[in-house]
Amino acid sequence: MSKSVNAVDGEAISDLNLTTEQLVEFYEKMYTIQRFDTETAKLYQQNLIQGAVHSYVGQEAVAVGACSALRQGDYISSTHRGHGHCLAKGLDPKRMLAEILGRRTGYCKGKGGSMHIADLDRGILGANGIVGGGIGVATGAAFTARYKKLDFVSLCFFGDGALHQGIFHECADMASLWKLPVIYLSEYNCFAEFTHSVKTFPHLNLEKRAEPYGFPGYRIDGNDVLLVYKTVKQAVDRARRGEGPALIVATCYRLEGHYIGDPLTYRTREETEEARTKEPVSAYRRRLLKNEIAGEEILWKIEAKVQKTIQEAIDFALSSPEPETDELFTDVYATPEIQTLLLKGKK
Amino acid sequence: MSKSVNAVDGEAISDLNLTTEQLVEFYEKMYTIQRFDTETAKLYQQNLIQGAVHSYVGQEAVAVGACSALRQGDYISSTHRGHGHCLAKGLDPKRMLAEILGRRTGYCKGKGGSMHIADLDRGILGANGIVGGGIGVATGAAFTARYKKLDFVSLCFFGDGALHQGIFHECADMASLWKLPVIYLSEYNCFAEFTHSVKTFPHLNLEKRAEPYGFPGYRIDGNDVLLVYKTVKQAVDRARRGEGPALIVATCYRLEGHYIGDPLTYRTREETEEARTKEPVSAYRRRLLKNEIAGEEILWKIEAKVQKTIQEAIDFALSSPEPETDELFTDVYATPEIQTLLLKGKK
Amino acid sequence: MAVRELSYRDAIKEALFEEMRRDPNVFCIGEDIARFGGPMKVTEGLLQEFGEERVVDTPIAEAGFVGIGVGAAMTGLRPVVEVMYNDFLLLAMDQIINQAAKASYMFGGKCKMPIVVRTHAGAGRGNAAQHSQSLWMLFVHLPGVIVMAPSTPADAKGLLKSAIRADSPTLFFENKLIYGMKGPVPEGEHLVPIGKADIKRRGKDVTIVSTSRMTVFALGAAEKLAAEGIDVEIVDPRTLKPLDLDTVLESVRKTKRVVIVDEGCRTGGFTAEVAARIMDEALDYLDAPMARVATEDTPIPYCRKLELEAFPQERDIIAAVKKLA
Amino acid sequence: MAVRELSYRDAIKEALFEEMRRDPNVFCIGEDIARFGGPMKVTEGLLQEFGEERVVDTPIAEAGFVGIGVGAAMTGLRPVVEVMYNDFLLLAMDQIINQAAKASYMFGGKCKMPIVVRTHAGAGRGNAAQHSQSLWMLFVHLPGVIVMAPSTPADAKGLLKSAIRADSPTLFFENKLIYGMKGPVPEGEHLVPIGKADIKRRGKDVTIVSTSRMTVFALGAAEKLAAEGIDVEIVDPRTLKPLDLDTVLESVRKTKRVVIVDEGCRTGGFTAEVAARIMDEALDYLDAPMARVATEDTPIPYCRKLELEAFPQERDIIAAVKKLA
Ligand SMILES: Cc1ncc(C[n+]2csc(CCOP(=O)(O)OP(=O)(O)O)c2C)c(N)n1
Ligand SMILES: Cc1ncc(C[n+]2csc(CCOP(=O)(O)OP(=O)(O)O)c2C)c(N)n1
Ligand SMILES: [Mg+2]
Ligand SMILES: [Mg+2]
Repeated sequence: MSKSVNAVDGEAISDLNLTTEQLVEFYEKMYTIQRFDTETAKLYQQNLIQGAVHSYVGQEAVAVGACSALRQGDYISSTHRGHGHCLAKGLDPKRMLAEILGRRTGYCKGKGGSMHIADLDRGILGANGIVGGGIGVATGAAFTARYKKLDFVSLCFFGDGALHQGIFHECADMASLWKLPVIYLSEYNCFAEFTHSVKTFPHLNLEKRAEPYGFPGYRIDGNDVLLVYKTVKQAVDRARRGEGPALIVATCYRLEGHYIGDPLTYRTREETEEARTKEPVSAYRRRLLKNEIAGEEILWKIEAKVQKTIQEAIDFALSSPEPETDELFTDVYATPEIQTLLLKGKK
Repeated sequence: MSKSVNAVDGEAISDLNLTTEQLVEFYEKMYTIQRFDTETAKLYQQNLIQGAVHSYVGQEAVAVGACSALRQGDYISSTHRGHGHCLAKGLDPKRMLAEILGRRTGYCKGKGGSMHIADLDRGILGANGIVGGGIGVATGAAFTARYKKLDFVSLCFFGDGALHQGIFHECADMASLWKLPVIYLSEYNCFAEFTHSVKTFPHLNLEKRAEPYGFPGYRIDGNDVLLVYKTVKQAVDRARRGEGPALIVATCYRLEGHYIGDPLTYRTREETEEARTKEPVSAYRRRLLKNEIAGEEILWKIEAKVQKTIQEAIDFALSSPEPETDELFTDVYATPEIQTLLLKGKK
Repeated sequence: MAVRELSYRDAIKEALFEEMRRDPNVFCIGEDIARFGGPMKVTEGLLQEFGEERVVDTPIAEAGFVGIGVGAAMTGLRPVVEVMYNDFLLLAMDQIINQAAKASYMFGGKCKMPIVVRTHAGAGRGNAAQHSQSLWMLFVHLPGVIVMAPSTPADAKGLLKSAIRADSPTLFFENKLIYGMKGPVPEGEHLVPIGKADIKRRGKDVTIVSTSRMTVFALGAAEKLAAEGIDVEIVDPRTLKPLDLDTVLESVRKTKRVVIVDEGCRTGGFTAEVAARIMDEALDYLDAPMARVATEDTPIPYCRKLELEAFPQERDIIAAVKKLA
Repeated sequence: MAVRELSYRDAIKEALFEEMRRDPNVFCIGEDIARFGGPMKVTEGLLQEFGEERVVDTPIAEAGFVGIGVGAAMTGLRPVVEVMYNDFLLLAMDQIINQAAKASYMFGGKCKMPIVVRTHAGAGRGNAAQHSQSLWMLFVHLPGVIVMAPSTPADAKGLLKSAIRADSPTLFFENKLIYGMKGPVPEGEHLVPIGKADIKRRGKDVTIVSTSRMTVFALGAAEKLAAEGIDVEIVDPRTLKPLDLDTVLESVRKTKRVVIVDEGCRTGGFTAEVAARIMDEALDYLDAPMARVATEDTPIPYCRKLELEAFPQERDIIAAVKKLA
């Protein structure tokens, strides 16, 4: 893994054609995600959030590296562990947190919650509560790109666990057959729920899962935001050129539990501490400093700004109203006449 | 493909450790299947069979080569195109044809028909009307073998079309993880229904579909019964030793339509005639003669015997009774008390 | 408008042609639908006119291509997905129920999902247990989808066009036994509104509520019953969800007797739902107990003799009506 | 027999321990069930006693591991498959309906299929639309499976043991909100027969037919109603298929009033089926229209305020009973 990190360290960074602003922005985004999910966890522990919340802490480099390689008009599909993806793709922490708190001002009017944040205008085809649930959706979006001869691409985030689902096989097959511009990005975060991922795979050369379909597969260090960026960028460029899909398996570590409140009985503190030494946000911070891309002062400023943004989001969310009771019955059908018939049946 | 044929021709045949009787029996079985499905087609055209019948003609070498490498206690799961598999595994043509004609004397009392012939006592876990439907079943049977520490294996027949189904991916993954003694045998017969198979795969190195799971994949000439035997035998031996699954893709050609009555508008006569030159039953007959394993006389005798068997099966089936009307309600539940409750509800 | 005779198959095909001509975002996808023209020949000729970008043959991967349809629908296309037999919908249930049906709601109404899944149901062709079910109740039961089961060529055409234009997912159930059946279909633009029942025959003695092919049987039964002096009214909901209960109730209030006929299994089936709704709203109007004619609670057997016992036949409808009248 | 208090969770766990000890062919398989002891901790301790051959963690592949269960059941094992949330059954529908449920019938009765699929249903925990459904009607509707939805620890234990011993596939629906709920469970061998309803409370004024957690709510409602002088009888079918209609009818004939309560969606739901059956058999006994209390026909919303409006609460049962009594 460390080999890969080196690949875009030092002077190699300049090969990425990123401006200093962009490189610093990566940090801001990663830090935002970290703060967002850390604060969300606190709100959860204060019993302000119902259901389950899955923290993205530890995986920030993947979302930020990947989404930074996308354009505004590109699509992503996300997962139950989706806050990082959504923030990296440009969602507003205010409306995200409002959604997580079940408020009307949330992205889904409080009807979706943490596992279903979506914003089609920003190219977010939804977080998804079904493991592998976003794979069909993202592949379908790529189908639309090809159909309409538009050059957007679609990036499909999913966990290592989702690689087991049959829908991956079915969609990868067709995506390759039709050369759809979709990138399958699997985050190997070492766990599926409470089980070490290593126990569920016959072997760990997971990039080989692209072999049957004849498109490229890469396994990379998902703690290295620049490597993620570079690899995704290549895959995206290739997809945009009409050369079809790619699979990228980004190795990282889920620093928090499966969900907030997870007793973590199944892993040792040592294991987690060892992983924490590779924690991507602070690692990238050190790299920025070391490579003199940004100084402490700039980073402090950013950090303060982010803290403020998150605090504002918390305030916004907590002060937002809940939906009205009768909103239970709206939005079941996007077709207005059906909605009317349905509501009629209600009376 | 022809290269593979040579691989077990001439002296190589002796390496297979098969007796002359066995080698001749292969022919008898292949010829039986060919005759069975040819006569079944005629019965269908005489409107004596309802539903759909899928002819195995052209693929006889696969079923016979594969099932000959199995023991009595091994399991197979089959497909909609399953007559050949069932005959090769030892089913009685009489009761098979009775089933196909919907008679009480059939393997399933006439309730299953052509697509659902099963006989657990002979290790046949059922033909299956769902493409890929036998994959879970066969993998589960292999699970039982490992669980009970018995050394039977399970062989899963399916078409090339079924390779696309997600269930293949999911089961192959677990079969490899748990080193289950299952052999996935995909018959690449050039078609899925009315579509040339080549149009549905991103590339045709289908043996690579084993790569993600880390077990061996082979692509072989499925017209060569001895090569099929040899390859399956190796895979079976390996599986019996506890070394896990294998994928075998056997290339052949579906000489008849998808079902009897298929207008065959989607392929040219030339294409079929070209394929017919490699027709496995007569090819094997020629090989037996050429290698002086059997003379014309012996083969004629066998052919006459088979014709008689098939005629007897036809007579048996046609003269068998249909089920009684009230048998509609039996067998829904294998648990007798539930069956009783259900029947009670009927009155 | 002028009217001509079309088969059920050709009526559906015409709907596809018209909608694909009207809207470049409409496309068809499924197994064997393009080059071969569809296993039931419903999509024949589409490839020639619209090309393989818009008429797409798929590998055998129902969950996958329905899922791709879901994603395409979310991003502006209007997929018409063919799932060959409705029994194979069971491979794509997560896509239909957990993804397509819930997206609009989960995403707070900001997601359109204009996907139509065409499929066929029905027993009677000797296809046995895995190819003969009538599975619409799975979708009638669960929120977020529209469910259609037309019984005539005109309804099939008009409903399919409405389904394609709707922004919610629609399950469109054809019946495999009536593809060749002919009936009048108006020329030109013909749309049947979603959620509107149709009175297939006016009568005063008994109401039959029937769906899909059972309406064909009900019409046959009505002819024979008429000869015996029983004047039957037939209400076909056409859209099973949302259900046009008003039209059903109006008829029931008039005739005061009702037989509900459906090819789904009896337990938890459409006949139970309609009976329960009539009971909720119009029980007092009834002069006789409601009768329900449905498929027996067994898998569909292969052997024809048993198969014809398993699902409702014209004779069963006649018997049920006579018991009431 | 002696009786002690066990939680719903522990009662189920005890059934698993006992059956695995009794029969070496019984094994458990599912996601996170072995090392972690199950996401709901139902399988905790099984791995330690029975080892990883008999307590099997799977990858996330519902269709695959249910399918493996089907094949294992056909070849002599008795799998107890855990599908974490019942919403994920939708990924394994083909295996359950087209394979497991039909095998006995299609194969002419020569195939046993002793597979139990354990899962949990229910809203009320803020898990939103893809983790809160109550999907039993999909299985009640289709032939070939047994469907259970126990409401008490004792029933959960006794039914699960019967399910494991049955030779037909069983869908066993737990409820996520009552795992911690305690109740008396007899010591020693305790079996609840399949297809036998239980009267959870005797009363004379109104019958409540309720399932799963709704029985818990019904019991709460009954207490409050009693204080107001309304004496409610509660019939819990426990097995939803086959349904013990006799016990339901007997109660209804006595009280002459019935409220049916179920957490599945209203349309095409269990309440419609029970209402239709009562209507078929005992309509004349009723002194008031039947009332049905069910989940609204919407996906389950995330926000608690809306969620609690979506599925039946104790107050809804009370209101329905009062309207009748
Ligand atoms: C189809 C399905 N099966 C099971 C679950 C329960 N579940 C939620 S998250 C999860 C683990 C997912 O692991 P992975 O894909 O690696 O994602 P991660 O949580 O590690 O981000 C499981 C099993 C689910 N939501 N959907
Ligand atoms: C799940 C499912 N989808 C579609 C079908 C319809 N169907 C029956 S056979 C067939 C083609 C199967 O092709 P292949 O697997 O190559 O088998 P072959 O017919 O060539 O033996 C299809 C699509 C089916 N039976 N099951
Ligand atoms: Mg993971
Ligand atoms: Mg084929």
